[in-house]
Amino acid sequence: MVWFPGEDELPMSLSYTDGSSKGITVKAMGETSRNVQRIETGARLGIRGPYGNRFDLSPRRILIVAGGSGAAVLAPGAERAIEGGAEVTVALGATTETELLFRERFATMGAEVEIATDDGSAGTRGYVTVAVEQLLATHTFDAVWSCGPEIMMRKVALLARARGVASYGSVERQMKCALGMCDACALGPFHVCVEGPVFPMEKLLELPEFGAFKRDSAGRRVRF
Amino acid sequence: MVWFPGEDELPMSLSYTDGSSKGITVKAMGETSRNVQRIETGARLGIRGPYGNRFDLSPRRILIVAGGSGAAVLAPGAERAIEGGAEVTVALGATTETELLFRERFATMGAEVEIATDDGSAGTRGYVTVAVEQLLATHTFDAVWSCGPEIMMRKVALLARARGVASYGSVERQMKCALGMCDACALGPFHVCVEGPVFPMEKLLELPEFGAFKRDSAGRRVRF
Amino acid sequence: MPELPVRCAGIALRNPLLLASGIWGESGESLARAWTAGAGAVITKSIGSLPRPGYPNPTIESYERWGMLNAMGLPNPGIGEYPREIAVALGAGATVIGSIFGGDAEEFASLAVAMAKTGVCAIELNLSCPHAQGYGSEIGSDPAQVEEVVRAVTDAVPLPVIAKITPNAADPAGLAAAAERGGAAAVSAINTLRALAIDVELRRPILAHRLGGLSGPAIKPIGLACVWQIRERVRIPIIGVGGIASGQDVLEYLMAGASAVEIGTQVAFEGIGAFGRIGRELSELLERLGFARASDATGAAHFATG
Amino acid sequence: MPELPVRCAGIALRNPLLLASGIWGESGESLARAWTAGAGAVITKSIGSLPRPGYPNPTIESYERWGMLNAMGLPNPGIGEYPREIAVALGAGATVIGSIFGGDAEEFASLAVAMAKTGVCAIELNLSCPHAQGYGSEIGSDPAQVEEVVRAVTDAVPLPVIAKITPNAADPAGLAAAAERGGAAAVSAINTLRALAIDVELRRPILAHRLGGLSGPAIKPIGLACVWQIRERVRIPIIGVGGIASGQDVLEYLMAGASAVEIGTQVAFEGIGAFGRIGRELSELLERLGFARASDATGAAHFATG
Ligand SMILES: Cc1cc2nc3c(=O)[nH]c(=O)nc-3n(C[C@H](O)[C@H](O)[C@H](O)COP(=O)(O)OP(=O)(O)OC[C@H]3O[C@@H](n4cnc5c(N)ncnc54)[C@H](O)[C@@H]3O)c2cc1C
Ligand SMILES: Cc1cc2nc3c(=O)[nH]c(=O)nc-3n(C[C@H](O)[C@H](O)[C@H](O)COP(=O)(O)OP(=O)(O)OC[C@H]3O[C@@H](n4cnc5c(N)ncnc54)[C@H](O)[C@@H]3O)c2cc1C
Ligand SMILES: Cc1cc2nc3c(=O)[nH]c(=O)nc-3n(C[C@H](O)[C@H](O)[C@H](O)COP(=O)(O)O)c2cc1C
Ligand SMILES: Cc1cc2nc3c(=O)[nH]c(=O)nc-3n(C[C@H](O)[C@H](O)[C@H](O)COP(=O)(O)O)c2cc1C
Ligand code: FES
Ligand code: FES
Repeated sequence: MVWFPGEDELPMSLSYTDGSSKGITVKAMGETSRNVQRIETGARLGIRGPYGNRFDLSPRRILIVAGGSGAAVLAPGAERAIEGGAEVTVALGATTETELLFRERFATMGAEVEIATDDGSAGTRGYVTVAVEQLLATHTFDAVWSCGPEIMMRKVALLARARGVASYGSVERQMKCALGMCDACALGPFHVCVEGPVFPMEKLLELPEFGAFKRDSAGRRVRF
Repeated sequence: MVWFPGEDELPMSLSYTDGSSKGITVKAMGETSRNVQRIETGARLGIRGPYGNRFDLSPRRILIVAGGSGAAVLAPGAERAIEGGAEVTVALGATTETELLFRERFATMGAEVEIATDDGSAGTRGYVTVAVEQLLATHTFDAVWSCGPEIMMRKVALLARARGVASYGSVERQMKCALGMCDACALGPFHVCVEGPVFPMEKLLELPEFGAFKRDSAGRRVRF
Repeated sequence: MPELPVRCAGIALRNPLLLASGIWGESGESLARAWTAGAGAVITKSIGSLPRPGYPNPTIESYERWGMLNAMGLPNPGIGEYPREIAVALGAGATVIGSIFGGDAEEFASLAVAMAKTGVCAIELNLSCPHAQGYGSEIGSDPAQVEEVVRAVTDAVPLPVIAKITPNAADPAGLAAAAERGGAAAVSAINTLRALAIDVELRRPILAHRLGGLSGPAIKPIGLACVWQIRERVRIPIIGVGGIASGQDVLEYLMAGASAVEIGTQVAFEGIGAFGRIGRELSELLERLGFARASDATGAAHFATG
Repeated sequence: MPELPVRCAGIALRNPLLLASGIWGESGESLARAWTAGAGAVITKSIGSLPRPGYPNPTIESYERWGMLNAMGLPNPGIGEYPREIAVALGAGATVIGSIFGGDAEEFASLAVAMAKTGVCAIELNLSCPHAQGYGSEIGSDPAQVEEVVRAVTDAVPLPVIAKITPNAADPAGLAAAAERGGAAAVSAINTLRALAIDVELRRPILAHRLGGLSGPAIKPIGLACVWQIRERVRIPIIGVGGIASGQDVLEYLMAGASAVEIGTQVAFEGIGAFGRIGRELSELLERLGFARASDATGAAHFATG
């Protein structure tokens, strides 16, 4: 959890780690994350955590599917997997070319990168899931990792299941306590802050609410 | 600290320890310690501690001076010292023969025992300090340990000092917290519960109050 | 093995360990899972008339193992939407107690009426949240208002009513006595203690709301004192809450006068497995100390004294 | 190095770390040693009109490292004998604050007059002991009585008067405001919280007096909240007390609004060396965070907020 003093405290993944320094990548989504874009060099933040789990790094051939800001969550995992000797293929999707996150970074770390944009401004035109379907048909993978809109994650999981490949996804929910207590991040019977954010997709596919609704700050069900 | 439920909690030394079980010896002094004499087998006590320090067991030739119930405090130390190979001489004093504590026990553990009673009913007639003076003149000791009335301890310390022998004493004060906080056991600048009960006698001889007064439960000075 | 089921406030509980309000209580699935994990009953998040997002983050500061500070600000979906969550919990077979909070007697009563329709077996009144303006302990620290609220609710619904007492008061037992006069079937004590954490590097309070409530082991001795004093003042059953982390803690509350207990913060430290472990510990301890039933321990420390 | 001396309630303190009342304060030699160990001033044990032996043992239950429960019962030699202890402390050069407790305004005033003659530089009123019947928080949780007692004392003696506030109240800040109206030069907050411990094996409360007061790290968040709320209500200086164990804890209290602090339980956990260590930690922390003087930190967390 990253505390922007005077603003809010938000769940954030470490998108960079190199021994001495660490980085986060913040996408302007709402008021806080927009204000955060204006933070000045030298400003101090509060950090709690890390909380929750991470992707298992043991698979040798990994397909990573990143939708939008999901790339921020997946990039450091991809780096560590490659360092550990895994072969990594990245399917990177966004609405348009300028929203593509870490395109260079994935290439530099040694991943094979496939691009898809909704408007066709870069790579394949259309949903990233089209690229995923092709990759699954032409390559062999031990695991699929995904992070992005839940509808995308759901589709990716179904495609992986059809090919008999294990898939894992990092999901987002409202977070408050991050300690498995307040229920803000409830997803079915799970608490994303403690038992997630990474789940075997088979568990999530069972939940009627996955890809269907999340909860707002008041705990109300909100359709995606 | 030993808690006699429904009665009081009193500072007590372990007067017996043999691996599996431990014993205390309680002298009827006031209301609680008198009531304690009637405790039945199987009754449960509360224990906090142990707190404070103990006699240093390194000296090889030790003179132990026990006045009255002081023997309860000194006996287990004497046992351990002998086990460790020390030569132990015990000067055991009391007002009268029936008050002599652990006479047999000291002999059995292998100590040389000198007896003194105020009324002459056993051993030398008179204060135990007379016996101490003689022992110091005829034997060589590396250390003197004492526990008993403070006036006795003061005299013993002065006799030891005159012979150039280091001496240590275990003193008694009111105890409440036993944690060095409430000041109940204040003795000069020291707290007997934490820095004692064993002190180098040279430190105590410096204190005008040693052997002169103690404090009651209200913290008032009370002459011995 | 000693008998763990107890009766309290007219409710049959399969064991005396209840999930405290505000922990895992926003979603029906979480309540159901707490039940499956062994809770004797589950208490919902405190529900108000309208949806409330609660305070902004940070809402939590945790003191490793001995305490937790929170100012959630009573987030809840509102009584309009919440019944569907209760339905999920009831569907799993759970014994559910509905917690509500309001600004005055009338609001409490109308919430209670709505809550009673959901199928809960009792209603707990949150008269004790230390950090929600106009709610909680602002009403709950005044005996006259406590009595008025409890009476309004007991008049409005046929269910047993449990008044949750604040420790942020000169005389919590007096508040319990007021609840008893108002017709409460039981009281629960305690809610959290008003508290604050400061970040010296950032030179500001950590919680966005600044003031919060302290829970966890740090408050157990305070909760025990409240239960002890309440037991000396009222005859209705007491549910002990505050800092319970072991079977021994539960037994301490029982001996101080409680008939059942609620567990909250320990779930954050340990996960929902806390219910199973604490239940086993309680069972073994009761057995070893010769209690045939958990209920035999209630008030035991009062009888021994003297 | 940052400047540690502070002024508070009109007294010049060589540093803001005071020995809390009831710790090491029964004998003059102990007060002198606490001064020598580095305390900025020493506060005496609370002294009453007559000698009091206090409650029987057990008087203490300790929770390893995070808390302590006590019911000493205000043992003290009485104002008749105590001046000779103060003389010993003054003889060692100590800045001494005399703490007193009484049953009503008149008794407080006459104790203050006697205490003022001993040479203390200020008087702290114990309006907040949670476990002495007829004394302490029974008076101290009623704003009207607090005001009356403080006024009687300030009228009776020329020394600065510090009112020690109880946290066992719905509105501790209101009590501080009452003390200010009564003419207090400062308030100190907090005293211990009403608490209880039970021994399940022996089936009884551990303390002979049953109820006691909780101190130590567990109550720091509660003390900070009180100081924070008091700072928003009164203009006189505040002395923060409760759970201080490190330089960072001191700074938290300063930022919450305190001008100085008192340290108690940590002395039991660590010995009197706590004063030197905490002073060094405070100094380093102030330096690192860019405070030239300890007093510059007072209230800092209030300014940053918003
Ligand atoms: C484990 C985890 C790790 C995360 N890591 C990062 C990260 O590294 N970088 C990053 O930029 N973000 C990350 N996020 C997401 C980030 O926390 C939210 O985007 C952020 O909280 C939005 O805050 P806000 O106050 O600016 O927006 P809000 O005002 O809360 O929301 C603005 C808009 O965005 C939508 N929105 C907000 N949050 C979500 C969500 N979780 N899912 C879908 N829609 C949403 C809202 O519905 C609204 O339309 C992570 C989330 C989780 C759970
Ligand atoms: C470290 C330590 C270890 C001890 N170990 C033992 C032990 O192993 N066995 C044992 O029997 N006792 C021991 N004592 C002494 C014992 O704690 C006291 O004798 C006991 O507290 C008396 O309690 P009471 O309530 O019965 O008497 P009280 O009612 O307190 O006193 C009764 C009478 O005895 C006198 N008296 C009480 N205590 C003392 C004292 N400390 N010095 C001189 N006169 C006193 C009183 O002045 C009074 O006249 C120890 C004391 C200390 C400090
Ligand atoms: C995060 C959190 C949220 C809480 N929310 C509520 C609530 O909505 N209603 C309520 O009555 N109590 C609430 N409480 C108080 C708990 O129910 C309980 O009284 C308190 O935490 C003490 O118990 P514990 O130490 O076992 O946590 C909350 C406590 C925490 C920690
Ligand atoms: C053993 C003990 C005795 C105390 N006696 C007094 C007292 O006589 N007068 C008083 O005002 N406060 C007394 N207090 C309260 C402390 O002064 C202080 O307010 C409290 O312990 C909180 O601070 P701490 O957490 O640093 O100990 C006592 C506290 C303890 C632990
Ligand atoms: S954020 Fe509170 S339970 Fe997950
Ligand atoms: S008994 Fe309390 S300081 Fe020694």
